[in-house]
Amino acid sequence: MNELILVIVALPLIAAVIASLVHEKSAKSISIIGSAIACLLSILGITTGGTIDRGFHHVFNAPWLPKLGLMFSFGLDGMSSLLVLLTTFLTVIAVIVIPAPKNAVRAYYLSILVAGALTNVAFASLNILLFYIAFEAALIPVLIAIGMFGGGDRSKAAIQFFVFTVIGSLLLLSAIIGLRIATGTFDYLTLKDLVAAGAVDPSLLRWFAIASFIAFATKAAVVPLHAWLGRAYINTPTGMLLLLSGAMAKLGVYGLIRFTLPLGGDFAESLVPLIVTLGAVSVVYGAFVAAAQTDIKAVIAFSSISHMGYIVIGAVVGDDAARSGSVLQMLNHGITTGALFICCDFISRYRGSRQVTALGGIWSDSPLFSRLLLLFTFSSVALPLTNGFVGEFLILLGAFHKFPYQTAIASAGAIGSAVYMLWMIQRSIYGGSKSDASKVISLGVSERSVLLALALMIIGIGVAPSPLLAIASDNGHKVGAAMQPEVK
Amino acid sequence: MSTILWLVPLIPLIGAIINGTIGSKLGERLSSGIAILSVIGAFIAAIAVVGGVSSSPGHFVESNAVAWMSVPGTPLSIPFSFHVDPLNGGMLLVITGVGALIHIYSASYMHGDKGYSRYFAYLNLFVFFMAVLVMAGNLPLLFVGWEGVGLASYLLIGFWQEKWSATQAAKKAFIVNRIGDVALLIAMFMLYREFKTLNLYGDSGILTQLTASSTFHVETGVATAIALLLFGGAAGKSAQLPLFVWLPDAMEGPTPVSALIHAATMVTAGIYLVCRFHLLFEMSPLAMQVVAWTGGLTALVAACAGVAQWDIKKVLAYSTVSQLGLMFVACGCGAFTAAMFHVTTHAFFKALLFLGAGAVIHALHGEQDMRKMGGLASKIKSTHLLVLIGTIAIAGIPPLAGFWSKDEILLAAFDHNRPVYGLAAATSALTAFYMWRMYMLTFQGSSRVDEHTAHHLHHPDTRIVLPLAILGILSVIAGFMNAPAVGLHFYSDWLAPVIPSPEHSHNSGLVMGISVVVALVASAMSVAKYKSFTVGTGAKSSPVFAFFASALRFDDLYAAIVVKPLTAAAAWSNLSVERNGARGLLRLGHSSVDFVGKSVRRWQSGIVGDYILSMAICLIVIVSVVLIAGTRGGN
Amino acid sequence: MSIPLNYYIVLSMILFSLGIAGVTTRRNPILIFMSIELMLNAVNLSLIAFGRYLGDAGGQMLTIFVMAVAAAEVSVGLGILIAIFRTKDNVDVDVLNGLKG
Amino acid sequence: MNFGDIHAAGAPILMAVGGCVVLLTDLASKRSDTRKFGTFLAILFCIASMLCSYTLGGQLRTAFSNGIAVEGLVVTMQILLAAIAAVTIVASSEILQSFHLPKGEYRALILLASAGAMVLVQSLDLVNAFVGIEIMSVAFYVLAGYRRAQAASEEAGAKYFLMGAFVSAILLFGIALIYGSVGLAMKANGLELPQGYSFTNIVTISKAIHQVPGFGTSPLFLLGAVMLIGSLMFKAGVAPFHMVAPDVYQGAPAPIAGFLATTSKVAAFTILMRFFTILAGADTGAAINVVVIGLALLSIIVGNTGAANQKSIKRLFGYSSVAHGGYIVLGLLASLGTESQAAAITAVTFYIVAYAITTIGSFAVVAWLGKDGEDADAISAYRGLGKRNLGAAITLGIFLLSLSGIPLTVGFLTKLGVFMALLSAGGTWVAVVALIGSAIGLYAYLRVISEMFFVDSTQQETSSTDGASKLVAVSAATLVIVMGVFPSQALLPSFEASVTAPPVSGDEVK
Repeated sequence: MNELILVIVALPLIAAVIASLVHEKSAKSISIIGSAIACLLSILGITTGGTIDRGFHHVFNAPWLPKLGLMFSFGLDGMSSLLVLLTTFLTVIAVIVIPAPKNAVRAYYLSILVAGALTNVAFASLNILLFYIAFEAALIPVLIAIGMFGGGDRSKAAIQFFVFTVIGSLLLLSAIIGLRIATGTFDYLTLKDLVAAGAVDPSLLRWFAIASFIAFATKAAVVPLHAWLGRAYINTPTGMLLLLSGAMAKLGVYGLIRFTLPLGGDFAESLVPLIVTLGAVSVVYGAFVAAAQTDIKAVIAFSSISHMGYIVIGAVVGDDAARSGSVLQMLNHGITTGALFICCDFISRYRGSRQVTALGGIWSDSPLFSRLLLLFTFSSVALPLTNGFVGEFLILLGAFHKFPYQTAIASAGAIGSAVYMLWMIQRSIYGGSKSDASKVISLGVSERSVLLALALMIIGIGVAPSPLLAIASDNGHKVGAAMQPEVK
Repeated sequence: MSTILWLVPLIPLIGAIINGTIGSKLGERLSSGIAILSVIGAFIAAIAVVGGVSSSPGHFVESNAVAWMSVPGTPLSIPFSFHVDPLNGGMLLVITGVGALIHIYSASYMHGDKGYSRYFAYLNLFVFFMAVLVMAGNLPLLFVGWEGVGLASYLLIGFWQEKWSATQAAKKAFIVNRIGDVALLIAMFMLYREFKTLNLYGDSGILTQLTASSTFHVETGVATAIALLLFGGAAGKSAQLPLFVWLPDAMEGPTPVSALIHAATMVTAGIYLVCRFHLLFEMSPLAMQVVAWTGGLTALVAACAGVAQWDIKKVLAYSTVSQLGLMFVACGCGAFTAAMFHVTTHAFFKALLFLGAGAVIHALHGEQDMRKMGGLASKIKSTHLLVLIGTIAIAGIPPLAGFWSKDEILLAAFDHNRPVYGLAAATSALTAFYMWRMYMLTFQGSSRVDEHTAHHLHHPDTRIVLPLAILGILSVIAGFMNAPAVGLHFYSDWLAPVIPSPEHSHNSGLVMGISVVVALVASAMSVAKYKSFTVGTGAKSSPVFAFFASALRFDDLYAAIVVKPLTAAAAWSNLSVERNGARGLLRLGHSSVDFVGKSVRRWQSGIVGDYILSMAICLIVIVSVVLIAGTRGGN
Repeated sequence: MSIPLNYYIVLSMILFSLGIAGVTTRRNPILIFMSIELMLNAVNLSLIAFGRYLGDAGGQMLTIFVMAVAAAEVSVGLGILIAIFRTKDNVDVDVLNGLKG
Repeated sequence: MNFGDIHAAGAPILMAVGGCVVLLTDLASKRSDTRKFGTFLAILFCIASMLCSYTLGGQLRTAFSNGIAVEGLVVTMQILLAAIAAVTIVASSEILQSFHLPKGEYRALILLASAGAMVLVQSLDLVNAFVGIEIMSVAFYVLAGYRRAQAASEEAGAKYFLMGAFVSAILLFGIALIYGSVGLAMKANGLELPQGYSFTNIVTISKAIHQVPGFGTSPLFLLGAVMLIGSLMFKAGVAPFHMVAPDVYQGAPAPIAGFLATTSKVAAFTILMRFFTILAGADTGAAINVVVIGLALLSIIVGNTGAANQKSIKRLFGYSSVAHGGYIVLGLLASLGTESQAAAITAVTFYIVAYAITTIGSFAVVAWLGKDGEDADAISAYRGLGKRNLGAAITLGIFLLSLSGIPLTVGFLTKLGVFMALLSAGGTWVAVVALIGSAIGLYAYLRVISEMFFVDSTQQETSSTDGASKLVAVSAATLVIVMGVFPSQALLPSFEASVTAPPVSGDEVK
């Protein structure tokens, strides 16, 4: 049925509204129900149902502002259905695992559910103005979450994050309007055909390529535009951070694949070497900065810059295997980094501090938790048979034959990730057990089941990624065999 | 037959899962029982597979391919597929066989340790990954095994995780291995670019394309690059010169772990990889030279370090590095069969020596410093006898295994690369010297054991002595698998379908003579020197001795040229680039907005006169601009 | 027509700029008022001149409007200014600088 | 003077009559508490005026010998002005109570000012415009200084008066020069006055511009036109004539400041729109266009940077009104250039309406949070408001987000409209500067939001005394969101109908 996406988006919003009206106690359960149903439905989204239109299924159209050309037009292809599933999945986990701050329980769940719903709208929209509106409106709940529930200097973090990202997206807005004026429509599919047919003047496409690259690179925290990430991630409450780092950062890369390359015309192709180089730099830079952190949340935050570097390389390099690997890696990064941030939250809650110097002895105190954390660490370090390896391997393999040097630098980043992750694990888990009872990390049933579910997904994708890769390969880029290494 | 192939890795995996999840509830007997049985099961399956290999016409057994990574719309599809041929068949037997013995040994050695079942889970996991590495039908699956064993060694080295030094050594091991792994990864990409596939065997496999090199020409430059990268990966895993620093520190782990991983199996993976790609290495003489020289230098450096160690396990660790160096010398000189034969024999006597040392340490309640041992021969007779056999074997004294395999390596070096032969000969002399030094210090001479431990010496039980005995027997008879001088070349025939057996060299008699003389002389010198050793006199604290003791100060070298600059770069990038650079950008934006804002606010002075004055001035300016532009524009 | 039109225009412009100068330099509100009145009258002059020259009643009609409006404006303005300067001793427009920045 | 003319000018007449009636009833009734009745009466007149202008419908009609022209645009603006007056009267009923100020005069002044604005909006003849401006301005001077006891309000009133008087003199001089130059040019070229139009009528001016060669660039006309535009820019609060906005809005009591900001902008921009349409055709248009775009960009930069780290929130809104004035002018100029003039003017009208609602709402929140006679001006007073008075914080937050143009608020659609107009008119570099300006503005508004929500404070719970302004603020906020999400349903159709015919241009006049 075509209204699937509408239901997936609307359910969390309705749950949010009800949760904000009802008593605090039941706010959590309502939010869980709402987001869980949405998550199950988004699994349905992966199957190609409903009306099919030029590679997109579950296509749904409804007028919003016809005069302006703004339509509610949704459609899913393999890539966006996976990302919608990831977003709803992270929303459910964020609501279940992370307890809401005492004084504003309802506002907390409201911000998470709304952020999740708006990100889904962005992932599923086929109207570039609708995409832009969702892309920017999703920032508001994050801004509120960071500001009201964040850590130390949350107000500075919130402002810098918001202004930096909005400046990027303003450029995107000007480019989108430029396209609208040249072609008279915001509809992505018609635009894509027009650009493919060369009906749009190249200088406008050049401006669209540049502006959209800057906006999406800011969102995906590619090195020169990553300034907001450090302070923002550290100060974001973990629940929202799962969405921010897990789903919203992927909006940037999704944008590159969906909009910048197809609509950017041949100038976007000439941008690719620059983007790949920036990706490689991000990998190395992220590793270096992560190694210098003492706060475990900061280590994981900067490791995301490194991982996003890989994903960006895979996304733009133009090789089918690399792009499918990049889409899968978006999913993996969401799961693995999400799990790491959850563990980080447990550690800081039970041990009272996130500074590595004050931790230690968790291995003997809470065995199950530390073993799971070890698994998540090795997934982040891209150990084979975990999900991290599959994505990274495909990206680097696909990217090598066109950009050997950048790929070599990027794969050297794998050493960096081993250095800072193991260094963090060694100081936070191992060591003498300072086991006084209050500090033992005891996992409740729900927390245990969520972490185990994440662990199972990590191993599952690591061992059997092909079904997901099949879905991920449907990302609107049916590139001719030429791009492949020609098979003799 | 192809289904049995799956059993070899899967049984240890199941054992690992059982021990890993519910192991702690099973109690020591049951959990060690499961672990041992699963490795023995794997050993039996391995024997069946090897039987199948020797009987099958093409000398190989392949499993059906189960899809792993495949991206529709691209030629890329990587399956789980195993392929056993004589080369990895032999290794498989060694891994599962020696592995089983070590499992039995550790059942008693680890008795009473609170992480008992966790230890066996890791050990089984290691055997699983090693089996996958060796039997992998394509490069990514090999890489799975490659990093898997790295993970297992990380977990096992850091097993006693309260000890900071143990977790530090574990981290160091994993990171140094990772450096090698990245080299292997890049080699894989280059191979994929050249051969358009990642499968090793099968009709379009890389190795088959290599054999039919007539149809597929790889310019030497690319071949050299790939070969060197492969060797880089091997150097990381088999602790060769630039990346050997992690092996001595790996002694922090329990002794059976050192025996299994850091002597018999994991460290030999590098040699297996080089032998597997011997066609590629043979294509580029430069690569062969690099391998030979790196092997030779590593052997010599490690041997020198071995001479000056007081910790019994460190001696054996450096000896392993040195022996691996010799194996790479063999590969570098084209004698891949000799290298693989030395791998096999070395696995037996090095495992024996390590387990023997373990028994000694166990007996002395954890004492590892040789200066506090001595005169144990009479007290633990069986261990003493078997360690003696091991020492003779490794010293290269005929007729035991070490002599035959080392002799072939020296022969190959003598034929192909005379200077490297010099290094190898010196190394074998030093080897004999420090092995006898270890034997004398521990078993002979006056007992320096303090009376408390000496009083209730811990006599090893059968589960420790039995594996030692079996390994002792193997160390004795293994040599005759391939003694061409005596007409026995069973091992080279066994490898013939994969690696062509070396041509007969005419000066084998001369080389054999030299190596026997060298071995005997060095042994005699060492025995004489350490017969009556007392702590005060013996320890020549000469600077050379100290220099050797610290492994020729390689650790300090790396600290200076690698670790310090990288940490400085990390601190710099975090401080100046992240704090001042990136966030400085934000502050710059912030302050420029403030600057303009301040001037606007100053313009808003609050005095009406100023307002009216500025309005008048602006009006005049606008009027003049419009008039000039208007009139000029107009006509 | 004895006096050509642009004489009047030039005169009214001169008066107008004198008025502007008066407004900007003076600090006593009353004098500022007078300068504004001067400006208004300068405009009246030019209106009358144009009206007369064009033979159109529009100019005069506007002048009358101007006078009426000026009267209203001044009365209100004086009211406000007196309210302010009742409490302050010296009558100086620059005193009004409470609101700034 | 037939009934048709009166009907055309009905809206301002009703408001003026309303003003007088309110004034008289206040004098007549002795009882001090006539608040309920007086307010009701004023609102009644506003509604009457709204109905009267609504019944005029959308098609073009001129009245009072072509002095005024009523069409879709004018109708919309008159309804908006009446609404603003009504809302201000409602919003300030309680605050006047706490300020102990007479209510009768206040309501009369509001109605009269609004009447003046309506006159200006519908004027076709510059004389009418002058009269309308003066009525409006004089009422504004008194309103600005309405709270005599407080020095700031007094000072605001005085400043507004002095500057207003000066600018009206300049306006007048402009009108005089245009009157003279049009007359001379028509006489010189032998064109006689079109039947029933005066020299100062916009139709005549456009006829002169189009039919007299070289008239567009004659120095006299240019001087007059610049003076006229300059004085209108002052009324609209566009830089460099913006100095009045921050001081007066900070000084005047909050609801009055809201009224001043919106009414003067609505009136000034409507007449500017009419004047620019005739200028657009003439070759003088190029020179004036460049200059006015320069002014617009200046005001965007000045407005947004001035608003950054302000200490007083009313002053912040003052600067933001300067910035938004700049955006409206940009939208205006860009829209006149394009061939789809009607759609572009709809966008600008929508911008003006949206801006009016947001500003009224913002100042209503400031009034709502005021207590014992002081409206909450210092931003530090808003610290931690999220915890103390969540309703007010969210309402103000919505207005700030709308001012910075964040999606799902009406501000986004207006920003979108201006950018579309600009880019379709080819002004890419102008768009980039406008873009940077809106980013700076975002930073300024965000600082206030962060003061309210992200910083915790020790101030105690504030009891909200002012029910009326609370009602106005909340309804304005909901309107901002509703218009942001479903503008077509909310308002646009009424515009559609009203702006069928573009403002009168000289060509169809014989």
